[in-house]
Amino acid sequence: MGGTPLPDGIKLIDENGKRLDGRRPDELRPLKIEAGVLKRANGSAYLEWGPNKVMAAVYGPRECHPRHMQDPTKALVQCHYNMASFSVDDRKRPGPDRRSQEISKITSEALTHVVFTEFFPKTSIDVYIEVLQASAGTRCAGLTAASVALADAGIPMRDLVASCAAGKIDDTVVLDLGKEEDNFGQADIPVGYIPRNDEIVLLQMDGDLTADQFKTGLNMAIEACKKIYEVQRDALKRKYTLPAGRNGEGAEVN
Amino acid sequence: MGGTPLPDGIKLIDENGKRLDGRRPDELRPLKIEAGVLKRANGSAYLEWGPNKVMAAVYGPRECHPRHMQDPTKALVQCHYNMASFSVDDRKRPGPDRRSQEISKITSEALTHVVFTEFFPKTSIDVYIEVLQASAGTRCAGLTAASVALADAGIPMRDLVASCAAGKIDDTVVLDLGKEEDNFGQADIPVGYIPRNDEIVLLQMDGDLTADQFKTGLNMAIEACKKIYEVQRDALKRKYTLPAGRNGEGAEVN
Amino acid sequence: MGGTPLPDGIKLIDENGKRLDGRRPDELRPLKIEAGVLKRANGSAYLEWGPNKVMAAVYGPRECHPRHMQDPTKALVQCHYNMASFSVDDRKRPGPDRRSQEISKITSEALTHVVFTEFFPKTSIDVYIEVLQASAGTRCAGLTAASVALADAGIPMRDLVASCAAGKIDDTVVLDLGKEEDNFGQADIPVGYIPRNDEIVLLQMDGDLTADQFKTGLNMAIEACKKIYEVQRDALKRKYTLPAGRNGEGAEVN
Amino acid sequence: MAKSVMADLKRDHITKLLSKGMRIDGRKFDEPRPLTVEKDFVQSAEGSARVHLGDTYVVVGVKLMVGQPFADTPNKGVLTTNAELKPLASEAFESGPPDQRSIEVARVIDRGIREGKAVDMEKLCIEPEKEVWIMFVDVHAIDYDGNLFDAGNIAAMAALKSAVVPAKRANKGEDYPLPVSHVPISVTAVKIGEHILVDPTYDEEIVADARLTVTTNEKGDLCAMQKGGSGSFRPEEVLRVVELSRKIGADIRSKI
Amino acid sequence: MAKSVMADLKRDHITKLLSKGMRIDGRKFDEPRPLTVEKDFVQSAEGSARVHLGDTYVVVGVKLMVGQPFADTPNKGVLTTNAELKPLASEAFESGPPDQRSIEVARVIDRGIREGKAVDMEKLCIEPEKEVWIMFVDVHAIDYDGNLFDAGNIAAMAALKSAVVPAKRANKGEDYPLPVSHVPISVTAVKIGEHILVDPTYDEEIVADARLTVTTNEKGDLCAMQKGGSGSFRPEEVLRVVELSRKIGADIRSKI
Amino acid sequence: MAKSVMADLKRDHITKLLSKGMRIDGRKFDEPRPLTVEKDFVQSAEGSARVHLGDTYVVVGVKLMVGQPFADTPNKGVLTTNAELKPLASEAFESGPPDQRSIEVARVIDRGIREGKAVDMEKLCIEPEKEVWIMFVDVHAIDYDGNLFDAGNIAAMAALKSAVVPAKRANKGEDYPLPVSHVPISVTAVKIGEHILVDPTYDEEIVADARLTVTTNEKGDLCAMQKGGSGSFRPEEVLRVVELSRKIGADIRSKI
Repeated sequence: MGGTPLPDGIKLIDENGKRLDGRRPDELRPLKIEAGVLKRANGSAYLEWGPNKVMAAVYGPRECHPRHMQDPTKALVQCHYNMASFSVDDRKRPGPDRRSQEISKITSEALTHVVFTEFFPKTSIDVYIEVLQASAGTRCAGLTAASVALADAGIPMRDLVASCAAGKIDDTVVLDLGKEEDNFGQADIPVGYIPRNDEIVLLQMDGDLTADQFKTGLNMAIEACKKIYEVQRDALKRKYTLPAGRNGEGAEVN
Repeated sequence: MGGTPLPDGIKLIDENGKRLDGRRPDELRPLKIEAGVLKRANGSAYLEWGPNKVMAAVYGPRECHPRHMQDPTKALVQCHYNMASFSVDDRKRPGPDRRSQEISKITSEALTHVVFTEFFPKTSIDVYIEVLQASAGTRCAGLTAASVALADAGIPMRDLVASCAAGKIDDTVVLDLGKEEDNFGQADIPVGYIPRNDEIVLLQMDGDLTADQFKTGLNMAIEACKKIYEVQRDALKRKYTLPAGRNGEGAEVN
Repeated sequence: MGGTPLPDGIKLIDENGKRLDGRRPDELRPLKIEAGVLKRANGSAYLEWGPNKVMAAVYGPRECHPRHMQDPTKALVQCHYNMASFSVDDRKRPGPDRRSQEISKITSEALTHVVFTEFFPKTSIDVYIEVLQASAGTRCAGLTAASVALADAGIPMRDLVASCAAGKIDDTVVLDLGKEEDNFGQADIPVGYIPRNDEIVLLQMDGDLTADQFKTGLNMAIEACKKIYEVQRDALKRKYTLPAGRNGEGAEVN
Repeated sequence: MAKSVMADLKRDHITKLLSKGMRIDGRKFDEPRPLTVEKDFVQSAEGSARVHLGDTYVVVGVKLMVGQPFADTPNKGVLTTNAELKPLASEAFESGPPDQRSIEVARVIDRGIREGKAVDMEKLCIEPEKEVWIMFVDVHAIDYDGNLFDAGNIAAMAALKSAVVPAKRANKGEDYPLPVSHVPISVTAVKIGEHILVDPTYDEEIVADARLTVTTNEKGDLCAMQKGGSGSFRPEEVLRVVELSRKIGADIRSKI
Repeated sequence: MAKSVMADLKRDHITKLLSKGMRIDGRKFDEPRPLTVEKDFVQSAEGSARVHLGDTYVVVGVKLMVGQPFADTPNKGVLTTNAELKPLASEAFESGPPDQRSIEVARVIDRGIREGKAVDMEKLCIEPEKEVWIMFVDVHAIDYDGNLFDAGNIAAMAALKSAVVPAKRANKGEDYPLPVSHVPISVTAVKIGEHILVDPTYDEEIVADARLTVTTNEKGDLCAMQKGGSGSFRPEEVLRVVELSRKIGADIRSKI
Repeated sequence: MAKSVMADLKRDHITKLLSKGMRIDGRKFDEPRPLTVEKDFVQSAEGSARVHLGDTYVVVGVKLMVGQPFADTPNKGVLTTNAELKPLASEAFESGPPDQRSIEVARVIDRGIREGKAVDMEKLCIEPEKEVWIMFVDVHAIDYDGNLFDAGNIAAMAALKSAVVPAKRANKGEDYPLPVSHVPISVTAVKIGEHILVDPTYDEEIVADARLTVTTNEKGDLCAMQKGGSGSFRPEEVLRVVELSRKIGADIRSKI
């Protein structure tokens, strides 16, 4: 949220209330999820959300290394979020930077809430999120994909976590910011949500919002998470009822 | 001891034998020590010595990690000297550099000599020295503070180590160099000393000294250490007889 | 093999078929090996090959650290190839770079083949190769020296590995490229070879070669390895029959 | 295992008190600890502050150096925030490069300063595209008894308010006070069971299910937020923490 | 120990089949796995490809940035090849900086591109001695079932063939296709006992004695070679792998 | 534990001999080991030396590269000293980045060269504030039998004395010998019980209580000093080591 002024003459919302890519304020970008796409991982999911392309892989429960990190009472859910060097316009140096470490931390915490970690003491459940193409909203895309990958791995879970951001552009609260909206917008609110119990497990915000705008944005994100949750479930149903194929159609929204 | 020539017309010792800050050749900068200032650490000491501000904290004896460093016959005294990035004029990059690693090593060795390490086999006694504001003489300040912090932690010690440097400016041997004297002076001799047994446990020197000048400087530093030793003892007495407070007066010299 | 064009008027092979340093196409640079030159190492060898100066030291078999790398059925042969910062014209930053890590890997694999690793389960046999002066062909020089050092350490081996490169310059296949030939040549084929069993244990190639040229080069390198093998054996015999001295003459070729 | 048993006992004790409406140190649920702020604590820094929030003790130093702007903000200074959570301050901290915890603390404090537009970054431009002031905010934990997010934020804001741009030293004209436009303040609450407590101590932090930090400005608008911990918040709980943060933040702001 | 017992059993099984002329997945000894190549998979890259070689799945992205040439090649672009063998793709991979295995994969792929003169590097010069294009080839393993050398080489070549030099974005004139002059293709074979098999799966790789990768160009000439593993090859075996590589390489080249 | 038992036995043996006025290798207490110095050992370096001090074997190379001066010494070259204490030379050394031991060795050697004004750094200025020679002194331990401080110092001084500034290669005029003005020599002694021995072997080093290195110049003045080890020296012992160092240093200086 640099609050950088937009290039002259460009508005993020036009006179018809439409956004740069033609969406309504409360409209998601197209979302497609495919479960169980990798052979080596115990569970996996591939997600395309607008221009975002994200792969999530799950390994475990398996012995936790190094030993001193083992928890004798439960499994450790460790998420590793990574952006491929070519996923953004300016090549990113390989390896974890501070941003990706923060995202890994909050994603691990969100996923820990839904996994029955007490079933697997001393183990580690490792979640790898690889962003192959990035276009705003990758942490929500990663968390959404990771939930499906955990389920695909057969790990007992309380529920799936769905994730989506709301934001503010041109003083209007909107859903699921695109790349230009992220660069030139006024605020971003990524939310991770569990529909069944009305629980928020991931929440960040940056920018400038009144308390009312925040409330509106939070609700908008929550409603979107409910839709995303259905796409996640569809992806899993499709995997476990249809013969899955590399080129098979994933579950979709919009 | 770059031996860099002084800016024109400036002398480190004036015609009255006084130094830039008005001190006599054998005069210490003001020194104040407060023991037991931190809650988490097992022992601590805060020291102001001229413009130097140094915090020392001690943790342990505690299990030594990693295991392969454990000594089955005694405790390992490990000192970690660090300068805060804002403690010097040009911001220092965070993390240990070569200078701080050398100081950590010689400080660890000096402190090892006074701790009854054989009482605590397999353990580690960790000493953290944080320089918050630096103005020449921080290794002596750190060692002096660390001794008090070890005592405050209740760790059995043969004695306290007191530390002070002598040096040479304008061809004169003087005590406790200040920042300009360190930058433009001719030699520096940091000494760590145990008054009770007349033992030198830390000693370095750089610059240019005749053997006689060195002898003079060494004796001058030793005499100063005896005064500093009293300040250390006062700080500990004050802590253990008066109710200590964050704003309480520390022990002082000068 | 940059294939960089040579400075005007210079040819790598002259009208008499001689190379820049006067060698024939199939002629090695002078090679001298001395075994058992270090006191601390369990085995060692010092080699001068043209301008190359290479020291190899062997430690082990000894307990393998870290433990999780131990193989319960055999010893791990771990080679560490390093170029001294001053071994090349432009100072090399100390520490392993990607090139040296690759060479360490393929050298470890080549040596593993000749050591009776099954005699020493759970141990590590560490081979350190230090290039003090480099002038093309250091990986072959290192592997050749390391074999002798392993034998000097008394480690049971199937045989020695001899190593030499062939290459292509001025469209001619030649042996043992020199520095300019390496910089301005067309191809390089480092080979590690065991004469007794006619086995290739190290092989790389880069540049541009027809299949026939490759075959010619491979054979040329193999024939050279047979000569080098004799120099290796002589160095070991000399060590174990004559009183070895620091200034004693090593085994030689040419 | 011993560790975990201790944590369980501690949790039981704290929870039992909470169910009676009490905190272990006697505070009310919405009551932060006593705060003392000492500006200009470090002379070698361009701005600095020493802050005690209860027994949590933090020193922040601000350094300003001449450097290059980012290509996409050619007429703005650069902000870099770093948090040092070193074993000096707690057995819970480890040596080495910044871990996820210290990165999170630094980034949340950074986000507050940045998104709250604390400093007028355009006034840190010396020559567009060429030279700007690089502002380093270094947060050092000295004694850790919980809630470094707020102690660090407070100390950072106090240090910024005390800072002077050292233009003269760098031959860039006369010194001038760092242009602080806004004072974003973060307030952190934790959830233990069904209870929500502000400004947690270390013991409260380690037994907490979840944590929420909300940073607000003078107008009561929100500029940054961060949820942590493996527990969850219900939407109405989030809104309650937002309200608490606006109220308590205003109070803290008046003390800097 | 368990690990080693499993490896022994696997080896026995594979060897027994091989002695009957069979591979575990039914392929012939000189038959590579099915190959699918999808170019332009990643829009944020200047060139990219997704490749499946059997169950081995690799994504390569090519990025081009303006930078300085090396002093000894003042009129040539710069090639940098990196391989990410991360635990996403296999339990056999570890987190952290590149290990020897990923360095070897990257360097062998790099050597093929470089020595095979895949790209006309002089056409990546903007101004001699001052500015050239730096070409980053990043090979990401997504699912690892053996033979990353060939899967990575194929994906890299496909990505290069699809790449466009983003001159306009960098104010260096009009965009133009990356000048790909040659298509060096690597073929990897392993030796298990006395048998030589091309394009090994993971199971074949781990029981193999030795590995040999040979990279050839359109003319059938050799541009790179790499032996790996602690076993050995006899000279005639090397020559056989060279021949296999020339034949199979031509076939693969036609599919990119 | 075994390690510690061995050390105890070794200590007993060495101490018993010392009490009879004998060292394990038959030397007198104030007698350094035989020294051989071979200059110009490495042609790729601008200066180099191979030194054997007893069984301790060290190679030093000096490299000179054009670079920028430090802001506070705009008309002086830059000295960088590095020590490589790698497992090649001893089981006591470990792989990886420089540890405290190698940093100490490098810094003590550096301090001798720097404070002893060995090289006239102003003659390494090419253009004030712009270009100077950066001088890298790299000390490689090859075989470690104690006292790397002195072996490294001797090899460094010999390498500096043999060095030529490669001005021609860098297009900075004609080559000229490195301007070596002084030859600071360090002498190291250890204290075992009440005994003080110069030039300790490895076995003497590991059983020693404390170590003292004193570096002196031709005039017998002191330029650097470093105490190490967890034991102590009495002031008169320090002065005795100073005298020993002046005497022995002069002797060593004549051999370089």
